[in-house]
Amino acid sequence: MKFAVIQFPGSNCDFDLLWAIRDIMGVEAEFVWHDERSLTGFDGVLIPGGFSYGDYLRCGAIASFSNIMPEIKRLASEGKPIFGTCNGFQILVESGLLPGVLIRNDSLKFVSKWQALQVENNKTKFTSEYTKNELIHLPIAHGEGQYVADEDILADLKANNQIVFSYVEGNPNGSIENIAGIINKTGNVLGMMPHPERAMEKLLGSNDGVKMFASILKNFVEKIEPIDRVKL
Amino acid sequence: MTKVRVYVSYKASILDPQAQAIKAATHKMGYSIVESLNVGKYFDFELDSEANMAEEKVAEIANELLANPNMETYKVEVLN
Amino acid sequence: MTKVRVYVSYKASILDPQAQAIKAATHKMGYSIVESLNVGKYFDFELDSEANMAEEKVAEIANELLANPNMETYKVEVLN
Amino acid sequence: MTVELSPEEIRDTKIYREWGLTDEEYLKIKEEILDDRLPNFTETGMYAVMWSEHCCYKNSKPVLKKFPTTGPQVLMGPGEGAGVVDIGDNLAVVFKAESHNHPSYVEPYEGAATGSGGIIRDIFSMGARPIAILDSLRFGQIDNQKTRHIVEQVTAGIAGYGNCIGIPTIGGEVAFDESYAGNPLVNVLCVGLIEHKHIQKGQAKGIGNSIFYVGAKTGRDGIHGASFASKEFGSGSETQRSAVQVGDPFMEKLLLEACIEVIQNHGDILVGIQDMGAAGLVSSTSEMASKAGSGLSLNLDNVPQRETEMIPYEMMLSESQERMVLCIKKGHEQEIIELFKKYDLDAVNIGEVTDDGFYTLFHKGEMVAHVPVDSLAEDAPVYYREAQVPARIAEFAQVEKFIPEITDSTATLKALLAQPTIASKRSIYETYDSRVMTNTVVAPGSDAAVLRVRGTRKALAMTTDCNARYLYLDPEKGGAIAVAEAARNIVASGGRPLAITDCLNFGNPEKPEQFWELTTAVDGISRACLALNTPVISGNVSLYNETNGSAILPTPMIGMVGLIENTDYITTQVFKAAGDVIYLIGK
Ligand SMILES: Nc1ncnc2c1ncn2[C@@H]1O[C@H](COP(=O)(O)OP(=O)(O)O)[C@@H](O)[C@H]1O
Repeated sequence: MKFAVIQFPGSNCDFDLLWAIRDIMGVEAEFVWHDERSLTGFDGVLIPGGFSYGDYLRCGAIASFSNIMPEIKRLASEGKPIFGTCNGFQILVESGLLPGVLIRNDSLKFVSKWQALQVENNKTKFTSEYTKNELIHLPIAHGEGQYVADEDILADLKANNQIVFSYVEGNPNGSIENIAGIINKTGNVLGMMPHPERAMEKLLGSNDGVKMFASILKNFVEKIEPIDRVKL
Repeated sequence: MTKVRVYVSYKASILDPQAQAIKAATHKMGYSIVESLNVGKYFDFELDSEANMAEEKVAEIANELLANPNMETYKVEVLN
Repeated sequence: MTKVRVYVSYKASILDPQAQAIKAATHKMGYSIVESLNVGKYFDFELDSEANMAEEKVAEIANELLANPNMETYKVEVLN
Repeated sequence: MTVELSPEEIRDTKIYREWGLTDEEYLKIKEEILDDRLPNFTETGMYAVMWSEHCCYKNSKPVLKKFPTTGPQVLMGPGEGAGVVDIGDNLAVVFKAESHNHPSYVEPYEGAATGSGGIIRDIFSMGARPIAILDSLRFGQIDNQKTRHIVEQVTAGIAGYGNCIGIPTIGGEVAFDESYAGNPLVNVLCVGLIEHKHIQKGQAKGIGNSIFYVGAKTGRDGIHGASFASKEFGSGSETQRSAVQVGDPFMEKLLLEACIEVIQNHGDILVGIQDMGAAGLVSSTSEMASKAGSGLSLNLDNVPQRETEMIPYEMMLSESQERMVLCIKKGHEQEIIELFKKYDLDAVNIGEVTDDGFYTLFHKGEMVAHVPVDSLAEDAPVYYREAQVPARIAEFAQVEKFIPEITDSTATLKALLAQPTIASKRSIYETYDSRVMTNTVVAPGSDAAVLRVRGTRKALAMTTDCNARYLYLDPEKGGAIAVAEAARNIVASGGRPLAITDCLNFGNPEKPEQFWELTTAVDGISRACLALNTPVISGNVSLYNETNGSAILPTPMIGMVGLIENTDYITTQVFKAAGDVIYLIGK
């Protein structure tokens, strides 16, 4: 099992994601530059947060035209896990791998803080290690995280249990239905605004993100060959 | 050289937080005659191509890149 | 009801990194005929006022609120 | 477009005065430096910016000499882009603070953003990866629209830049006082982490080695920004300026990654690296050559230009952002060009190192400047200003000690907490991404911020502090208190103070009373630094902080970094559990 952490110009949570999956979860992972055209040899894709292309035009819009995108779509269609956090979520939405859009926070301000979330659906391959309705805390840090979808999409999301995480104890950005993270219909593409990769160690305030990566490994991987864990 | 302009704006169904904030600000400044406000972006292109071709190409760019069809609409206009 | 549009754009000498990034993206997508690109914002007002007054008020709003005089210029246009 | 005056016209119209040169300085250039040749337009412009306080510290150099700058922990003190302090394990921290006060008043968002961009470049030009940003902000009383706008835009500018480039902003301070109403202070501190072997110098040496220009294209932005920052604000000067600089954090992120890749993987061909900050191209290149005792020859036709028909004067003085200068070993040019291409960045060979000690510029086949390198940089003039104790100090001595009488302590406490300077700054720091890079152990909201050092047991504590009211009352004691407060913040977080950086924000040094504030404050800072063994490893001076003749409170911001040997020692400010015992320590 090997994960690709995609690097776009302006990605800035790329190392965080690599450290989370490789150094903490102990799974092989490598950076892949957006200009590459092949993901042969990779079994999953992690799309980091940041400001790809400076967030110019619309967050994630320019990145969704990268050379690597067709390959990400191929892996998605093959049922491989695709995960995007923050700007990664925006890219997944812009490229059509997830429904809806993300627009500016209703406060018009960037917001960075610990956010309480509820696990709405623990029956996904990304969340099976959580309990239903589990309350977790993850950092958020975004200026354009307001999830917006029309009634049809929303009805669809609900009907298929695609809303995976929702904000509780306050909605930080005005997202419709307090949506913080959604999954695609086939259950292998997940996007969320909060940062589970920033909540992997008690030292940094919370390790509530570990269960998400543990779920991915448990459900998508037949056999994990642990690599030497890098000393933290 | 052809000049082409693209206007991009939110669909009516999307509540634009920025437009709301600006409208509220105008009222606070005393301009209560402001009934509604929409905010959009425009993109002025210069293209090394004659008008028809330029318009077509810009429409493609608008469709693929400049506007997100889930939330935005666009209009293309040849300027010269 | 009068409709007034305000165009706000960067002054010529001001760096616009967004326009640069978008232009580069169009080239990468194969549209090499794009020679230059400028990006601006527009604001569509509806005002409860007759045209002259509406235009005047919007010009004030543009000057005070919509455009940053250090970097931007604006143009006001009555639409109907 | 700027029209070039002839050398004779410059002499006769005395236009150099508008650029900030005095008659004596102009004469010195002509007679002592150029052997009686009249400097041309480009040359005069270059001297004007290079001899500004902002670039050459001509008024503050003698004062800065008083700082203790050495210690066993100091690997590199003031003089380079930023100071470097050893933290063991072959690692070091690099840090420096920078002010962007005047630009932030004129254009608060971009002023603050480009201030952040500038100090970040200072850190990675040392070879370090920037790991943290802290700020120190001063505004007028926040009871009016104008100040509110400045506060909002300045903090948005810092957030906009730091968040985008992906460096956590983990601490800072904000205070409000009427004296800053027309002259806010925007000081930004950046901290970087580096392996000893990667430490770089901003030098251009080795005859024939290539000078590379990398990053954004040059426009007509911020021309004379440096001399502008060295003048008082008064009516009129608000309009007397060229295009504002606009920051592009996206470009800077690419530049950062590309430069770090050069430093870490191509160190053998990199001779020197420096960012283009104030006074852009002329300042960076002449300092690199002067430091190494070399000469330099540049061909301006190769300078990437964003605007048309730029003249040499404009190219040399432009303060366009996100640009760096690299000195590369001859024969390895292609390697550098290819590397930057991956990041879609310009890397252009604009000249070479020479051995004649001259700074020579060519444009369209003509030599447009030819002056001794050192005269631009190392040998800029130095002034010993006069100091005089302000009348208020004597008055203070007469005033009886004020002892507040507190009858209702709850009401007093609430009134104190309601003061903007004391109130929570959450609404500001929650707009800063404080956790990107996943090292943040203690984010804003406690005393000092704490970052763990990945791969070790260690952590770094950092803080910015200054209570300008204390300095107004007594600059010596106030200066010492600022350092002591910073040290207490570090200690209270579990760390041992290592060293400090500073931003000396003061009024007009040509006024003896204000110069006294500066020099006396430095005495106090130095005393505290000696006592606490925290040498000054870098810093920045911002003088002429005056509006219509009235100066800001003396505000020497202190930025301190401390080392926490083991993450187990990290402590935070908050009370943890009911029943815990509370001690008061000290006098
Ligand atoms: N401009 C700012 N940016 C980031 N953090 C800030 C800023 N201002 C204050 N803070 C943070 O808020 C907390 C309280 O700051 P301050 O009121 O200066 O406390 P103290 O007086 O105890 O040093 C600190 O953690 C500080 O880093």
